[in-house]
Amino acid sequence: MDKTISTLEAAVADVSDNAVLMIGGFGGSGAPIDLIHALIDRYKATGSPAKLTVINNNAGNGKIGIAAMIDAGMVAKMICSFPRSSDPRAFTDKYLAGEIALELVPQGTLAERIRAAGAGIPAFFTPASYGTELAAGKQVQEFDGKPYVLEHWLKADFAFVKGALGDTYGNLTYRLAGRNFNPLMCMAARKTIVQVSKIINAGGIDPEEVVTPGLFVDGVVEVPDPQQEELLIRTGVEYA
Amino acid sequence: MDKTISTLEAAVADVSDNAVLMIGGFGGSGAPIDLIHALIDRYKATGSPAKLTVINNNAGNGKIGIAAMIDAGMVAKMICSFPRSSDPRAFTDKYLAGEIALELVPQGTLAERIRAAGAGIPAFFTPASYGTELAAGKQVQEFDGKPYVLEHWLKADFAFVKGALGDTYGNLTYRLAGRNFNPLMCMAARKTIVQVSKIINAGGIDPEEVVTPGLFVDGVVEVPDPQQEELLIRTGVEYA
Amino acid sequence: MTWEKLRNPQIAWRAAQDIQDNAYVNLGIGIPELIAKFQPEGRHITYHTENGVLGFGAAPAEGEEDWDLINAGKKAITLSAGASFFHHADSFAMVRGGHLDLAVLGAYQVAQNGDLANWRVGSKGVPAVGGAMDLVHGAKQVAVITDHTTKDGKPKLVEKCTFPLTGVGCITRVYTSLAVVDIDNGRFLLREKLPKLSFDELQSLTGATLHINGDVADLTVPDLS
Amino acid sequence: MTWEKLRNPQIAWRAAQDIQDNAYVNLGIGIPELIAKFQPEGRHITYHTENGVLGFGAAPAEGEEDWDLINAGKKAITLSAGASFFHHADSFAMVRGGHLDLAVLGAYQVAQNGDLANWRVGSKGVPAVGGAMDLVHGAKQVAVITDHTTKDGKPKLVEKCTFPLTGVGCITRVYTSLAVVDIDNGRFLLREKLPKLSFDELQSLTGATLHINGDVADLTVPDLS
Repeated sequence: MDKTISTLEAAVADVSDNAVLMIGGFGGSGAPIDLIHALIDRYKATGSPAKLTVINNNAGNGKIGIAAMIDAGMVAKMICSFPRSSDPRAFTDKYLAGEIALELVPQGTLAERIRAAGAGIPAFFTPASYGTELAAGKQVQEFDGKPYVLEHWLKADFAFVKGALGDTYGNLTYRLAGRNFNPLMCMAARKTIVQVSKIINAGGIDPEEVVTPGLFVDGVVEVPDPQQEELLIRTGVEYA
Repeated sequence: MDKTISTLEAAVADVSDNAVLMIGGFGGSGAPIDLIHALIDRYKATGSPAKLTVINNNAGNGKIGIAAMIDAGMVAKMICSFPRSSDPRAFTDKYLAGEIALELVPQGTLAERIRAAGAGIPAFFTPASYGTELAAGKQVQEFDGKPYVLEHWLKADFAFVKGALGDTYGNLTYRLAGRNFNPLMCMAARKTIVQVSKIINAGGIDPEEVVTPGLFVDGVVEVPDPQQEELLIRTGVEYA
Repeated sequence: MTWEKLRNPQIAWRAAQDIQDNAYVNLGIGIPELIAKFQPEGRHITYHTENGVLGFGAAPAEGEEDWDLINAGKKAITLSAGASFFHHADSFAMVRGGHLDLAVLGAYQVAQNGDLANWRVGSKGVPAVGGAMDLVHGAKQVAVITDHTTKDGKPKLVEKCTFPLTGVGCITRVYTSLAVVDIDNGRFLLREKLPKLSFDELQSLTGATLHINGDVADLTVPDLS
Repeated sequence: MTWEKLRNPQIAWRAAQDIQDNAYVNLGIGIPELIAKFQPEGRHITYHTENGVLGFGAAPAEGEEDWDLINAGKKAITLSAGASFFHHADSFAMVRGGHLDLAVLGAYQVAQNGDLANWRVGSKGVPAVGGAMDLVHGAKQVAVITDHTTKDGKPKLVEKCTFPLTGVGCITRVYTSLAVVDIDNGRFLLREKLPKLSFDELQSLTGATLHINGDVADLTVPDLS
């Protein structure tokens, strides 16, 4: 069993039009920029994949990464908690023009809905958003005298994830706070593609230190010197 | 901040009559036998704590650990998935005599209910037990055309946990498959007491390798050479 | 009778032939565990045990056991390269979340609609369920491995389970000591039977109608004695 | 007027005095973040950020940033001894599960029943909620730090929020530029006010009745300029 994919191009080849695509990271921390840019390359060359629904905590920053996907016109809908950033123009423009849809989800609910999808839990109750407009139309139930809102699992067709070390079976570690949504998204997508800084042989990661077990991962591609969103923005890089 | 407790006796001193007590481990793997035996010592000396509700995957084995608690008469109720073992006599005798109550919970539901308690999720839907007698009286709802059973969080007053390394802030690692229910129970109890083989200074565990962050832990006690349930049973030890 | 029913290792051998290369598999306690011994050469199969290990191998040599490293049956195991540890909630996320390709369980009864009864035979004694009610949901395929009849000759493949259910409509394939049977739209579909056993004889040992769709192959396995 | 309202660092200083030794605390993006700078000496406080870090310290020196190591405000941070990393679901388990002693947020409006509005002021623009709706539930205490009035002098402490709610009945204490106010059984209870500010003047700047139960202490803070 070897889940290695040799090129970024091959890694993103399966993402189809209208797909629901989870993208890991929180801001630039743990964001799989290289996979995103490879997908943009494919779109520019072929016009596909288009009309994507993208799930991420944010909605892009500057002119790279998810913002560049939006600028390129690949994204029909964002599901996120915080579509703001130091430079949110790409999303903001399209949103205010009515050209992109938004499902706004409280951050903890977003995380738990993704985990629920991975864990086979179709729905759960949370106190978050009770009594607010984000709970409009949702089932409410009391437990121990307190009201809670029913939230449903959030599944995806594909997940793009950024890890640190990966082995050939897809076992993963992460770097610092780059963990964030990545391990959850690995669980929740039909097909999970991971860029890691280094691929090693199975057995190379101490079983106690594996954060994401390989059965949640479908493909790993080595990107030895990955792009960092924050640094790209600070150096004025534009990918769109 | 130093969560170190210097003796097993002090570590178990707060557990009160009628308390709900989670005990980590799966069979003998990751079972905090030394904390359990210290609690039995206290009960034998003082008659307290009595009438405990104990949550564990199993219901004891042989004449040590949870089985010895049951034999000593400290346990009013077990909440578990599998009250069988190579020598389940302690529980079986009391159960058939009507002297101990049992709430039987499917293993995955037990784990998820404990996690839910730790995560502030009062209830969730699971496919497990649908259509069986263990779902009797429970709320059922369909999602995507499939029926699911509503299960509630399972909280405890105290948790006894076995870790490998612990630091003074309560950060923990575990040993091999000894992880099992332990990290979940740390989250779900009002007060979590952990026996570890070694306590080191805060900062001694790589932040990437912490399995249980210290905020889930109230006290750590060092037991350099912990008892192993399976070995005690194989050598015929009786603690009752 | 001129046929001899398969022994447990032989049923396990047959089940093992169907496990695909690169599969993630959970084998229930008892007879299902035997399946790992007959994993066909050249296939890489990763075994999951619900107490939080992915990628384990055979039992260690006697005296080499580490009792923190056990499987769901509380037996000592060894690790394979690329193994990982995780807690129980993550472990059952793997089970419930559809991440396993196959789970194989034992059975008291399997009904033609896929219902399984395998956790208790009546209301006496101490009930114990373990992970069975979770394992029957979520794995891409849930199979049963069992003797075709009870010790006193009663059918275990039935129209409707009379023992308490473990799960509803969850089983898709049954490997027995006499046959391989799929569950297809609420009926038993016979795929393979012992060559010397007649269809009528097999039907007489089965508690519900056996349907046939196309060929019934010979169920042939090595002697393994 | 002879009084001068507190500047943001001064409000943050006041809030910092109330954080107990050994507390686990989440500080919201913006003004709440300032609180960490005024942590009283001798107290050990562990800071949580919802993107998956427990135990972080000040910002690194410029040029020393590692952009995989940031807080919820996307600012670079450093680690304290005994830190840990975890994924977002575990991070919000800490939040929602009652494991934090205190969360401090900013506010557009706080109502006397503890309702908070802090995520949008109307239906225009791009809405963004982040972790606020989770943070207001679960922490043992949820406090607000805010100017007492809006820039154009309208009260932020009100009978009923007119902006969209973040959470219902979730706030227990408010630190403002003029006062410290508890929320107690559906009413504002004044604990401290600027010494030179009269009660009547404070009341006129507040959108709901300020109640008093016992003494009102002087709100005095260092100059910090």
